[in-house]
Formats: sequence, C-alpha cells, structure tokens
Amino acid sequence: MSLVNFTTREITCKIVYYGPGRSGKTTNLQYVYSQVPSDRKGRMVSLATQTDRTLFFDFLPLDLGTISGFATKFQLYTVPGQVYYNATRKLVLQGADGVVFVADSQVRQLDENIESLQNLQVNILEQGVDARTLPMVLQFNKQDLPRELILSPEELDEALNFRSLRTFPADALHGVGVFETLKGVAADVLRRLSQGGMGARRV
Amino acid sequence: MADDVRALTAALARDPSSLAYAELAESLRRRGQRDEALRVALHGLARHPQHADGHDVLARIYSDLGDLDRAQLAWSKVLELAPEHPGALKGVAFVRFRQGDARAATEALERALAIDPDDEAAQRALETMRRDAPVADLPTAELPAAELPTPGTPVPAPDAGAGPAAQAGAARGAGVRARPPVFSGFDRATADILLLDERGLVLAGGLASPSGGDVSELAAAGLAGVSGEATRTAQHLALGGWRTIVAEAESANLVVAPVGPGALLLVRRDRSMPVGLALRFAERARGTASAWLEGQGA
Amino acid sequence: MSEELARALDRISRVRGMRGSMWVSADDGLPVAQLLMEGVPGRAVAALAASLVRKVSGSAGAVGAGRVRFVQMEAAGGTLLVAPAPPDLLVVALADGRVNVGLARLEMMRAAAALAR
Amino acid sequence: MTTTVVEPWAEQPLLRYVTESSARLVVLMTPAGQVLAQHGFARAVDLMAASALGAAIMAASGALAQQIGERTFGALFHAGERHGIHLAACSTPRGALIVLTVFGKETSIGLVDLFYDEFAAALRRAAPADQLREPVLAEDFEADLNRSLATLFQR
Repeated sequence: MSLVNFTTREITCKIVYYGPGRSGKTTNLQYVYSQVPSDRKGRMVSLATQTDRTLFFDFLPLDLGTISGFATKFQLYTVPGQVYYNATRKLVLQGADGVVFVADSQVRQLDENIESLQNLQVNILEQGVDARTLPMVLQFNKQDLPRELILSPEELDEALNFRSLRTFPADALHGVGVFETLKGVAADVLRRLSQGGMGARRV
Repeated sequence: MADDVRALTAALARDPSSLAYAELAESLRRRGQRDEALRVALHGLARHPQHADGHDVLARIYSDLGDLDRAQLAWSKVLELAPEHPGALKGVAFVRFRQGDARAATEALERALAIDPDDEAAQRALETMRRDAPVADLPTAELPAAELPTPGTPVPAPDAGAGPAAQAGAARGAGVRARPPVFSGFDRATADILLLDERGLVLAGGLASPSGGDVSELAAAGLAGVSGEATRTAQHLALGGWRTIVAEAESANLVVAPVGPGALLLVRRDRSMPVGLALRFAERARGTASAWLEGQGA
Repeated sequence: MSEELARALDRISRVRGMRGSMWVSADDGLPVAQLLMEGVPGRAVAALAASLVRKVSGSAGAVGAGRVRFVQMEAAGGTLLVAPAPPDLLVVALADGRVNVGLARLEMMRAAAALAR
Repeated sequence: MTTTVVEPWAEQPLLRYVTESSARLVVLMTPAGQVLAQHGFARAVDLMAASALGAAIMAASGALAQQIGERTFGALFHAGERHGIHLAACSTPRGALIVLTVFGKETSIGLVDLFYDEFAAALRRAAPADQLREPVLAEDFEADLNRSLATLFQR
C-alpha cells in the first residue's frame, strides 16, 4: 500500500521482485545498488543463508526524487525463490504496490517459472488483493546465455504472460534490462496513484 | 563530513521543501562555515517557520557567531514550539550562564535533566555550576561541542577527574559549606540531614562523605530523581501521595520524605539506629524543615 | 526452584494487609512469579518497583551508604516494599496501610537470603 | 533527539510515550515497514532498514504464532548488552501498525512494556479511519519519472 503524505508531500512505494530460485532477483537489486549514487539509496540489507541464497528478503530503499511535486521513495524487496520458503515469501509480499516477476530464461527452468508464477497468484489472492489490479511486469532474465539453453522472449511470453503484462528481456548480471524493468514497474505503480486507484491513502 | 554536506546539499536541491536544510546547516556549522550555515538555516526556516530543530540550529549558529541575543531568541522560539527540546534547554542555559544568570542557567539544565536524566553534558554542566558558584569564579572558555547532537556543554566542562570524590574535595576544602542553620540542635545537623527542592537544589542542612567532604549537591541531584520516581510509582499504583521512603543500606539507613509541596528531606542514620527510630528522627526533622520553609514564605 | 519462589510468596502473602507479592527480574522489571489479589496490576508493580529501587540504589551509592538491602515506600493508600535478592531478582510486595511492615520485611529478607544461598 | 512525523495524529502520543518510557528511539510503522513517525536518538540507526527488519520480524513471528495455533504473540523483546528492543503490533482505525522501541539501561523492558500499553491505547484513540483513495499524482508524472530515473542511473 503506497504511503502518501499530503502534508510533507512524500510517497513511499513497495516493489517486490518475485520469481523462482536463482532466477536473478537479488542480482537485480545488486545491480541497482551498484549504479545508484550514494545519496539516492539507503543501506542494502540482505538476509541470506551461508550459501548466499536469500533466506528472508533483500531490501534496498531508493530515492527517486520529486515526481509531480512529491518526494518519491521506492523500497525494493526480493523474496526467497526456493519453493520451501513460501511462508516468508508471503510475508514479504504483504503490502506490495508492484511486482517484478523475474523469470529464468533457461529451457530447463520453465516449469519452475510456471510454478512460481502460480504460487505468486495464490499468495496475492490470499491477501485479498485482485491480482489483475496489482501493477506487475515480467523480466526474462539470463538472455545472455547460449541460445540452445534458453527460450526466446517470444517463447517465454507465450508460456508465461497470460495477463499481457509488459515484458523486459534482461541480463541482470551485466545490468542489461534491469533499469528498464524498474522503470516499467515504477511507471505502472505511479500510474495508479495518478488514477486514484487503490494504494493512495490520504493522510 | 564533506560527503555529508554534499549528500545533504543534493537532497535539498532535489527537494527544496525538505527538512534536510537543518542537518545541512548543522554540518556547515560544525565545519566552521558559519555564514553558509546561517544562510541555509534562514532559508529553510522561511519555508518551515514552525520547525523546532531548525530554530535550534539557527540558535547554535548565532551562538557561534557570538550573537547571544539572537541565539537566545531562537532558542526561546524552539521552546515555544517544543517545550522539552533538550538542545534548546541546554542552549538557554549556556546563554544565561554567559549573561551571568546562574540561577536561570541552572533551572534550564535541570529541566533538560528532568527530560533526559542521562544527558551527560547537562549533568557535567550542572555539577560544575553548583560546585563553582558564584558565577564570577567560572572560567568562560568556549565549550567542547563536538560529539553532541545538541549544543555543546553549555558551561565549561569540569576539571579533569571531577568525579564525586574530586567534587567533595573541591568544595573549597572546608567540608560542608555554610547553609542556613535549620537543623541546629539535631544530631549531625550539617552532615546527615539534607533539605532540597524537588528539582535537586540544596536548601539547607548538608551531607558529608565518610571522609568529611560535602556531597550535598550530588546527593540532592540524585534524590530529585528518586522523588520523581516515587511520585510516578504512587500515581500509577493508585496509592495516593507518598510519605516516606526508607532505604536500608549496608552502612546506613536513609529516609527520604517530601516536606510540603516542592521540597524533600533526606536523613541518613547509622545502621545501628533501629529503622523505627530513624523514622521518628526524620519526622522531627521534617517538622522543623516545614516550619522553616513556611517562615521563608515557601 | 519455582516451587521455592512460590512458597516464599505464599509466606509473605500471609502477612496481614498484604495485597500481593512477587519476584521480579531486577534489570528487566518483569514479574518472574507472583501471588496477587485481584485488581493488583502486577506488571506495573514490577516495572515501577524495579525502577524505584534502581534510583534509590543509585542515590544510596552516591551518599556512600552502600548496597541497598530493603526499601519501603509508604503512601497514603498503601505501602510498597522491596528486598533485592542479588544478583538478579527482587522480592516485591504491595500492602495496604494496616500491614505489619516489620513482619513483612522479615519474610521478604528471609526469602531474599534463602535465594542467595 | 530527532522527530519525523509522516502522519501528524501520531505525534503527541509518540512524544509522550518516549518521555514516559525513557526510550532512546521509537518508530511507528506500517506492517509493510514504512515509517509513519519516529522520535528519539535516530542518528545512529538506519531507519529505513530498521523498519523493514522490524516489520519482517513481526510478520515472521505472527506467522509462526499461527503455525502453532496462536492468533498472535504479544510484544517481542530482545535484550542486548547496552540496548534492548521492544516490538509490538497494535490495531487502530488507521489499520494495523507496528511499534519498534529501542531502549537503553536507563529504563527497563518492564517500564517500556507498561507504557507501551498506554501508547497503543492513545494511538487507537488518535488514529483517523482509513480515508477515501483519490488521485495523488498529476497525470503527466511520466516526464518526471523518466528524468528522475535517468538521473538515478546517470543515463
């Protein structure tokens, strides 16, 4: 739920990066963190296992600056991708204003992508939120891998994009598509605020 | 620090209505760039005239610039907006002290301590003032301001090593100082009986350390906290007003009792005296103190 | 251990005028065990008694009186009694005005001493 | 001491709570970890991260409570060498809120918890009901967004 303060003219939005294990959610945040100047970002917090798998979430606060006269802040979160961390995934998803679904483009990961996407639908539904109204974009990550190992954006679109969401091919490790994805979801989230959709709360 | 200023400047450039101006002004002040600091603070306050922290920074800048009158005005403004602003209370204490009004300075420090009893800067300042009054005796050196988020120690820091022991020794080397002879006729009237006001200021009597030094001020400051705690406890537990606190300690028994509104009595008796007797002794002292206070028009 | 604590509270609460007694964690101000008459706000008693004793102990230290072994605060509507039981606990009792403080004190000091052993 | 107040109704109860409990820092936040108000010695703390973590702890412990058949746990606290934290959720007309209290040796968890109860009650009284949603941003926000992101990523 976006937090909007009309007195101090501030907006805070929560964006969650969702997707199967090792699809590159944390990598997205790390790239953003590495690119953004220090006065525009807060500390990046990662709650990870000893083997660097996300245990609970990664967290990165970003300061977008002034948009339509509002000082706008985004809080980026990732969820743990591994199947058995569903309980913590649900917690991180709570109150999300927008979701980036990071799909793993590898052919052999297709089932995991589908399973994770279904899991996302279920978890959104459990919160009493209509998934169709929650701003969301798809990122097809790892498009840099050899062609024979991955599905093309068109094939992935066919397999995953039932809602005709905006899609972004990416190579998060090298930063390709990371910026575009974030911009895409940010625009969707802010658009809702400009339309007076759910999410704005007058204070 | 430079990064600090750069980041704050950038934040302010992005959002001119941000409250970051106060931090920026403070950072500039600490770097000695007083004129820049003043400009930033005044500019920010034009947008946020009700921002207490902004006025606080402004006051510190004026104080650094030696303009105590303007500093005083700005701190008064802070206290109008936020009556418990610890920085402003210490600031007022500093200005009052520099203006030679030790009493007002002490009061401001006591208020600061009532709000944050662990404010070491205020504690040190208060101890120094109480020990070294009259004011004319105090050095007027500039204060160490560096680590505190609020204005620096408002009065000169005490001499090195001024702990309780040093403090007792520092009491002009003459043991317990002369105070109104309210308890004359009582056993150890100036060494074991202390009358103070609820803010922790000594009124009469005195308390000596085992080595004979005067620990009245120190004891009084601590007791004000005990009294406040007792009042809060009694209130919360719906016990009505509290009458006495008896503390049996290893080497002495202590009796604390309110004397009318606004004053407190501490009696220390040797462990060998039964608690009941100590209580009676304290009760007599309370009667005497009460009569004396009335005579003072208190 | 907890039985011993409960027995001590039982003995203290038999003193006439006693409204409740408890073992309290000295640092935390939280009740560890309690035996209270209805309406006695146990958490408040524990937290405030611990805080009061801490302030009193600080003052006693400052005037060179040494470690505090017993504190009683008498008020118009009752008496609060505290016996520190080092290293971590306090025995706390709340009584009305009729209480025999001497007897309550004995029981509380005994409980504190027993715990120390 | 610094104060940040995003929602003005929270300010008075917050200031009172900090004073009474002698806490070092109190942060009032949404269950998603967004700060509504803050008062105390916040300079040493990364508020955004602390809020995200505080909200996460509450969310995790709440979920754990349900796993074992409890509706919710009450307050949580952790004591450290010099500082302790007290975390609790309270429901208000404004929705569920989370309070993170950081305290030092000058007070105790017992006192913090005691005054927290009063604070929660005061918040319930002061909180306005959730109000109607309405447009926030101008429709031409995208130019701002593009410019802002371009600056952010130095493109």
